[in-house]
Amino acid sequence: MEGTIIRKVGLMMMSIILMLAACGTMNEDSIQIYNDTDEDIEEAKQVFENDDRLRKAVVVLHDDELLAGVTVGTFERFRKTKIEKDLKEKLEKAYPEVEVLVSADNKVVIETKKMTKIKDQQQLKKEIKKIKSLSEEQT
Amino acid sequence: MKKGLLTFASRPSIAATGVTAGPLEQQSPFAPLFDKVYDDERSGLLTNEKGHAKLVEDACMIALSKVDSKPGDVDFLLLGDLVNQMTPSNFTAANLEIPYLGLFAACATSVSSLIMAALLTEAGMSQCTLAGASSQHNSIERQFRYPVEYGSQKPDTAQWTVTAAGVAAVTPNKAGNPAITKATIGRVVDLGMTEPLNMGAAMAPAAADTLQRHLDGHGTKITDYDVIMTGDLAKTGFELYKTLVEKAGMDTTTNFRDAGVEFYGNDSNFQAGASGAGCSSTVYFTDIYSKMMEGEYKRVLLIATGALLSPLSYQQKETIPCIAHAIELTMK
Amino acid sequence: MVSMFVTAFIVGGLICVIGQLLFDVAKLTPAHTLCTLVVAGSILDGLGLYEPLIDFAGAGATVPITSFGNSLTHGAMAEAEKHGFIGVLTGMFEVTSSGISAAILFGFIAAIIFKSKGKV
Amino acid sequence: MDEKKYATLEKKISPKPQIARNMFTAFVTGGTICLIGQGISLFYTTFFDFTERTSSNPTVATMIFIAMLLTGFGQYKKIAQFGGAGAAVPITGFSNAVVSAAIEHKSEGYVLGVGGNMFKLAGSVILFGVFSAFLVALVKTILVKFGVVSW
Repeated sequence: MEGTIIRKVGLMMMSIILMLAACGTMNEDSIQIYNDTDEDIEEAKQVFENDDRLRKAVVVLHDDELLAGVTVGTFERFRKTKIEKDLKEKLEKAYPEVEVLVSADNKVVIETKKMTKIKDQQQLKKEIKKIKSLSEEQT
Repeated sequence: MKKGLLTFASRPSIAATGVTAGPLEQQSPFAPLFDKVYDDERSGLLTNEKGHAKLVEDACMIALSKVDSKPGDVDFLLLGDLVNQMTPSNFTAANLEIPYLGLFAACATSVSSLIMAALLTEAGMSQCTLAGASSQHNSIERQFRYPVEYGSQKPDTAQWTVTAAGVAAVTPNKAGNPAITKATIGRVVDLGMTEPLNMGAAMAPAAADTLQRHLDGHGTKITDYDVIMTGDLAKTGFELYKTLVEKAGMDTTTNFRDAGVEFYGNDSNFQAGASGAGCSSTVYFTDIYSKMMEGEYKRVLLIATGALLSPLSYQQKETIPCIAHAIELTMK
Repeated sequence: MVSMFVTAFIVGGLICVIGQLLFDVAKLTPAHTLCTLVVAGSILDGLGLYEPLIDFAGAGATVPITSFGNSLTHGAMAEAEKHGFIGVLTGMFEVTSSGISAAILFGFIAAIIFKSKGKV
Repeated sequence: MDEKKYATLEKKISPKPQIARNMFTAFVTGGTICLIGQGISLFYTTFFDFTERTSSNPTVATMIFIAMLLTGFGQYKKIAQFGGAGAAVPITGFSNAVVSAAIEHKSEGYVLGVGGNMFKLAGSVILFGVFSAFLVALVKTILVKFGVVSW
């Protein structure tokens, strides 16, 4: 009787793992960019689009700060820190004078999504600073 | 080896027995025969050890009430248990104020105290002696293994210590009561077992050795006895014990029983079965005693087994030395 | 989001399977097994392998006891990076303070509230 | 019957631990506990200011609290009997070790009993954790000083 349970569960596990890996890659509506500066956002969209490790991206561009919250594919999460570094370099090359912060953390994605709806400038600045301090925190 | 053998010409009798047990023991097949059962491990007191002492004291009082005598009439009190320095037995002796001899043979104390009582009666020094042993699950678990609430996975060879006390009143020969005729003092046997969660395997050789010495020394055979019951070997130990006895050329299929195997019935919650001085003493003083009084058993051989380790000896990587004392009861 | 739950379940389960193998095959006592896993956790972090596992599995890697060893080492190394050798000592409980303090605090509160029973 | 012969006889007769079954139950129990942990950490990231990384601290504290309640009401030893390492390896097992020792030795008073025995089971985990962390961090710092490895 033992053997059958183990085989059944093994099968179930394998199917779940396959399902995880096969999630969709980037497409048009999975990138949200909120930009209230005169910077050209086309290049940022390019950076996120052709990086197939990402699944979703939310970007806020506000005077000299760019805040990007990305969600990576399941098995890419092993190299989350490396992905963050790559994107940061690319974006800094694209927008040299802008201060870039890229984070693959869930919290940042949630907060940036909320921020895209905030209208007044003051509130937006405060939020960006809060997110910056959050992501540096160790404990 | 003819040493350590005792024969009691005056055939001292077990006049009465008193057995008290804890809440979990109510699901034991022997539960109807228990004299008193508590619905709380500590029998309503503050600490486990206090509950343990009350358990023993009540058993003594019940045994005395059955021979309608009072603590003042008792010559000797022979008790033992597994708690450090046997404090529950000591506190019971303090309350009963009977001349007291503390005996330690781990779970074999039930038989070793009977043997000592028979010796005192045989020597004509005692009209009534109380002999018994007891154990309590919580106080033994926390001392020998882990705190009670700690979640460790017990293997299938683990045994559950019984919360019970069994005391017998031993008097000079009385017709109609089981008489103590022969006994064998066990030798400490240590075949290199180290796992405290498999004590049955450690105790089995001691039981086989004592059985062999009893049969050779007293010139009796397996078939002379209606039942040969070991103390608390439990499933694993009982199998090993029977294998050892069969290797010595004796048939173990008919009259071999074990208190540890039968105490909790076949409940897998208790892994291999029961253990503790309470287990052997209660089964001997209820099931065996009543069956002898009703005439079902004429002659029985009781071999209580005990593991003589301590938490310290285990941590110092010592092996587990074990002992088994045997006593023969006959109805005439 | 759902994938985090599945990976946590699988990685957490696998670490516990390793612990169970230490129980049954290596015949270690629970205390020995936990110590082995804690040491393994801190060695893995020394090699930089445990942080990616936490990124991948989330609670699946932070709940097992290996994360205790990992966060001790991580705190020590982070501080050592800034202050050199003395940082190894000062940074030790930097990251994992909540585990120990919660255990001590709740242990004592439990001792006040509860009384142990022997039922099966 | 000498020791070696008896040892082989004992090995033959004593029931072996069912390794396959135990591995499966440990996997399921450990997985479920980590699943609950993931749920709690998600709760902290959405409603409080914790990132994924920093939410592990409050999650661990909450899991320890839950394990305290389960131990106090005598349920944890049933989970552990079923799950084995699945209940001992997660942080709830560590909390169960501390809480059960504290409850058990309450009868000896708070200072000598609870205070003296609380870390009877879990103390070795902290000791070896700190010692191994110290060694690993020391070795790494030395290697970095020699430029063999970078941070």
